[in-house]
Amino acid sequence: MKKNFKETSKSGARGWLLQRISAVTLFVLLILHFITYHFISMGIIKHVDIVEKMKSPWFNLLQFIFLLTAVYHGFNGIWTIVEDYIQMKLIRIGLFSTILIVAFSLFFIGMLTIFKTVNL
Amino acid sequence: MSKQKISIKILRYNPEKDNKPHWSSYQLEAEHDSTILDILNEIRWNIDGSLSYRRSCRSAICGSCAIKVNGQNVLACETPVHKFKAKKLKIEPLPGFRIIKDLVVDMDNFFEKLKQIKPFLILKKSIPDKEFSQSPEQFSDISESVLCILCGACTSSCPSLWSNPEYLGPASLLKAYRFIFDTRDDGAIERIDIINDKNGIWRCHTIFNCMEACPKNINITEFLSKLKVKVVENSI
Amino acid sequence: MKIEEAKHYHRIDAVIVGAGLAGLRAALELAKNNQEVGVITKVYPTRSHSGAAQGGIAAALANVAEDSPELHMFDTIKGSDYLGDQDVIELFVNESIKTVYEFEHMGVPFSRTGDGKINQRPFGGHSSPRACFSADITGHVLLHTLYEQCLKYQVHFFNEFQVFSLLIKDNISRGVVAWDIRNGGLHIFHSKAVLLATGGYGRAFKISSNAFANTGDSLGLILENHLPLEDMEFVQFHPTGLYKHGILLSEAARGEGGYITNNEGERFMKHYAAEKMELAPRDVVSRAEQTEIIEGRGINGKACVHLDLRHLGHSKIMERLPQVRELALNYINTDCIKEPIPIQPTAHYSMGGIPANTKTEVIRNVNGEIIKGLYTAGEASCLSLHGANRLGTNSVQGAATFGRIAGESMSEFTKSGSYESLIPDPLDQAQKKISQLIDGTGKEKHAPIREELQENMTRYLGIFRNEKDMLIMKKKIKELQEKYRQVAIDDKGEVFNLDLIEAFELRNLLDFSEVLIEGALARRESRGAHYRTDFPKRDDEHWLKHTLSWKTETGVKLDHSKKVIIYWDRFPPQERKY
Amino acid sequence: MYKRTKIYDLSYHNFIGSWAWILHRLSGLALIFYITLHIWVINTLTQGPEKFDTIMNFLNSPLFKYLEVGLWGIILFHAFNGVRIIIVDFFKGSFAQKKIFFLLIAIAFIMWATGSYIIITHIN
Ligand SMILES: Cc1cc2nc3c(=O)[nH]c(=O)nc-3n(C[C@H](O)[C@H](O)[C@H](O)COP(=O)(O)OP(=O)(O)OC[C@H]3O[C@@H](n4cnc5c(N)ncnc54)[C@H](O)[C@@H]3O)c2cc1C
Ligand code: HEM
Ligand code: SF4
Ligand code: F3S
Ligand code: FES
Repeated sequence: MKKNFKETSKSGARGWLLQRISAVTLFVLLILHFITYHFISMGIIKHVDIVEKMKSPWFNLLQFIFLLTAVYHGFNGIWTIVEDYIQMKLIRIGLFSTILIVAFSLFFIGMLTIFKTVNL
Repeated sequence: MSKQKISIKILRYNPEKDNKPHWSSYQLEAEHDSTILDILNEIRWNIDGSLSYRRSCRSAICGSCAIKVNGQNVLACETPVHKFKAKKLKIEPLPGFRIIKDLVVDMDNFFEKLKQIKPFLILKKSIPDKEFSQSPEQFSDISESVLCILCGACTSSCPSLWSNPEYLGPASLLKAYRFIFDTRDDGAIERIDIINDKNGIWRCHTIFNCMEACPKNINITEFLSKLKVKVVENSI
Repeated sequence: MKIEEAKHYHRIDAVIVGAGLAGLRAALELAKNNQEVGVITKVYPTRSHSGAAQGGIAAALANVAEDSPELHMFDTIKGSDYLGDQDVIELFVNESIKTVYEFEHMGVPFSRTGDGKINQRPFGGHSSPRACFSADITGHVLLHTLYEQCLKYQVHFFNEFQVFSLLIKDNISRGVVAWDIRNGGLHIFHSKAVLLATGGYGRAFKISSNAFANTGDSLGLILENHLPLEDMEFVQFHPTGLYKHGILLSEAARGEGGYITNNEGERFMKHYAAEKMELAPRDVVSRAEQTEIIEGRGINGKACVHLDLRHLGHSKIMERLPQVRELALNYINTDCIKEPIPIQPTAHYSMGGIPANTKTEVIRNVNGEIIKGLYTAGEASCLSLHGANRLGTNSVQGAATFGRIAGESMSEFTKSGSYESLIPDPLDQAQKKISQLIDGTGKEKHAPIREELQENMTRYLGIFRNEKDMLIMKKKIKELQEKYRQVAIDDKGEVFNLDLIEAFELRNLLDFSEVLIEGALARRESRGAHYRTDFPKRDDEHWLKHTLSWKTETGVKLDHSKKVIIYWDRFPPQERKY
Repeated sequence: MYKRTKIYDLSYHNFIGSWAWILHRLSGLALIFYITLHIWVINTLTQGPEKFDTIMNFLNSPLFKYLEVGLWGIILFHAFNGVRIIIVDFFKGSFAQKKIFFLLIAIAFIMWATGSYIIITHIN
């Protein structure tokens, strides 16, 4: 009947903390983003405007941080959910790989957008 | 005081006869201030002797009688009928645990998990002739957490446990808090290593069901939050 | 039935029956001495009734005021109305200091004084603040800490196992037979030493502060094996039980200055104990309350008086008596800040029990001859530490200290002793009881019998006793026992059969109640908790002695030749005045 | 012994805390869905002005404007409840978690109403 409930020696502490740090960052960035793009410009966003903005390295840095935190936060969140509901080791590993692949692809596509736009 | 008619539905399960639990209905007259336990006793003594449940102290201190009534975990012995406005009671065993019979659930894992977090002082310093010195303030850090009667109402109410029965659960994490934050203890590192785990503290998503369920009104979530910060400080 | 028919046969050096403070403390001691130990308990250890103790644990630490073991000894002896054995009390007061420090080192969270020491509060009958406490949950933290220590030392627990019979033959204990409540089936525990620590017997009364589990099982089993019980007539009634429920409201309510009033709003204690008023000892206050009720001054003519805390004010109640307020709010929907709480005396503590010597070995006659390998401690035992009346906070201390002493004597015994052979057909006794209930075709139910017993015990053997009442009860109990023979239960299953357990417990209630009644009838004096309206005076000349009682085929046999041990030069009996 | 396995016990009485958690989880998932689309759409920036501007025009249709109102709500809920969680984690928020919840949600609601008003009044 002796049972060991301990699953791994790997900690969840880092993920927990980073989830909160990225959340605070996102809170600021996301709301600013929404206000600028969805209210002030009222959705009438032109290709040229963005290319213009992208010339500022500070703006680019912000975009980069936004992309990084959003993808990290979102997919770390999903990983938490998987950990909650999926106990089967194999399925877990499968899902974890999927999450990693999707997250990295998205990050890659985002980076591509930033780089190419900057170089236009 | 005046009596009133109430109707009661109890989730019954007898492993020697039934494949799965089923509802049985009972009608009886109860006084306004009867407790749920009074009602269960009434049923068992006068209507159906085969109803099983746990109880002992009937004064909310032993932790035997936690069950789910109208969708919420309570101690049967301290919960009066008038707490539920409807004159209908729906009584079930604690969710998230396996049912042994009727309202009796298997608490072995619950206690095993408690054992897991080393629930005893770990001393590396030498023991004094008299008592260890501890200030009233240091005592008050843990005085709320030691109120826990290990009734299991919290752990059973936690949605994280429903989906993952291996989750240590709020009760044992609270116990970990009680020792980690006891100034006499030297075992913080060992215990942090145990709860810093996929089935440990990180399954707590501050859902607060535990706190709502706790008959001793312990602010469990606060202590778990303090623990999380402590674990983070110690492992990063 | 043969051994092979048991569901399981366990062979363990020492078996502890009961996981309250006494049982767990003994188990811990054995485990620390590397003895193999198994604890059998019918409820999970942390559910034992020791956890209900609120006020504190007595020890003369002198942390907040002058105190000494000598003074503790005097208070205990006087409290016992001189029926306590003074050698036991002397051992107790000296060892109790160690017990508390040990508890502290195990991690018990005691409330603290400003300079970081264990805090102590005053308690009824103690002449110095001596009760070490943890808020109002002292028993709870002690019990949990002990359980956790037992986990640390890998004590083996048989949770939800109920002992159904003792295996005693030729005055040697060979083990016990227990019913597995969860899965059904009888288990044999073959052991060198057995400790009986099954707690009190307050459940024989209707209005009681005791848990459902406090049915004095081992007392019934002792009687069944033709062994005696001691001083069973002494049952303590606590003055502040919640009306109708009997649930205990802590003595602290009076300590903090609560009033007790009758239907005219009068603080009637001035007629009974003008000096101490509400703070007079428990037996005095309980008797006063009962008198008011009998004379028609109960609230609205009901069997209750009022505990009035309103004058203490909101902040004091919230700070010092949160539990009292919560209990009254939860159970009778009364907020003591705004209204008085209806209370009545409630059966609280059993001074009597299984007789034992200072090494906690169970004795079988007035000469102190022992049953080899059988021990007892805690409320189930009668050493006699509390005599005719125990002082608050002395009982958890007694359970813990003599639990440890039991552990010490047992491990000494198990180290050298060997396994005695089992008796032939060890399961018979237990199986018979079960078959009678499960296969029985009688028409009686156990619940009404129990109710009748409890109601009548409260009525006829309550706070005031007299010959006429007790004779009625004596007849009554025969009737009830007769009825019990016709009991059949509804639940025929094996798994968690509460019906079976309660029916079995009723048998014990009936058995020890019978000897209790006889003991009370015979003791023609008033001493401590035993008060007879027909003999209202203490009678040292004839009754400075213990009662030993046996249940025989022909009825109860009493023996009063066991003398109380008294150091006549140090603590000669005097009148008990407060 | 009867084993009951449930992802969520729907018959359990739900308190503020558990509703907040469920909605937080669902809104988080919705946001992932959105952000994936978003990153993918914005990628058309790299495919020249015509393509990007047509898509932007398409997204300016009333249907997408209403969806945007919903999205704004989801974001605000998730963001403000997220702040609540952080207050609980680090700033003793558990003592008043319900009050904090209602306060933050009230702020979020005002922001949502204002934002939605702007969006809807600008539908062309
Ligand atoms: C409400 C209340 C408040 C109190 N407050 C105080 C206080 O403030 N200070 C103080 O000093 N004292 C107090 N007392 C008294 C004190 O708590 C008890 O006397 C003491 O705790 C008894 O301990 P124990 O170990 O003997 O028995 P318990 O703690 O009663 O334990 C009995 C054990 O025996 C087991 N058991 C019983 N029968 C069987 C069986 N057949 N088979 C297997 N197991 C069995 C049970 O499962 C249980 O584990 C209080 C008592 C009550 C009722
Ligand atoms: C606006 C700022 C945001 C804040 C303040 C915020 C805050 C948080 C916090 C604190 C958590 C952790 C919850 C927990 O551990 O219980 C969390 C979880 C999560 N977040 Fe966010 N978040 C924000 C934006 C986003 C975005 C943009 C996404 C989508 C990409 C997202 C997706 C998720 C997901 C999927 C989870 C996991 C949900 C769960 O575990 O229940 N969040 N969020
Ligand atoms: S924390 Fe509260 S609900 Fe949980 S086990 Fe302890 S007393 Fe019961
Ligand atoms: S309900 Fe569960 S998720 Fe955490 S706050 Fe309580 S343990
Ligand atoms: S019976 Fe002890 S807590 Fe309810």
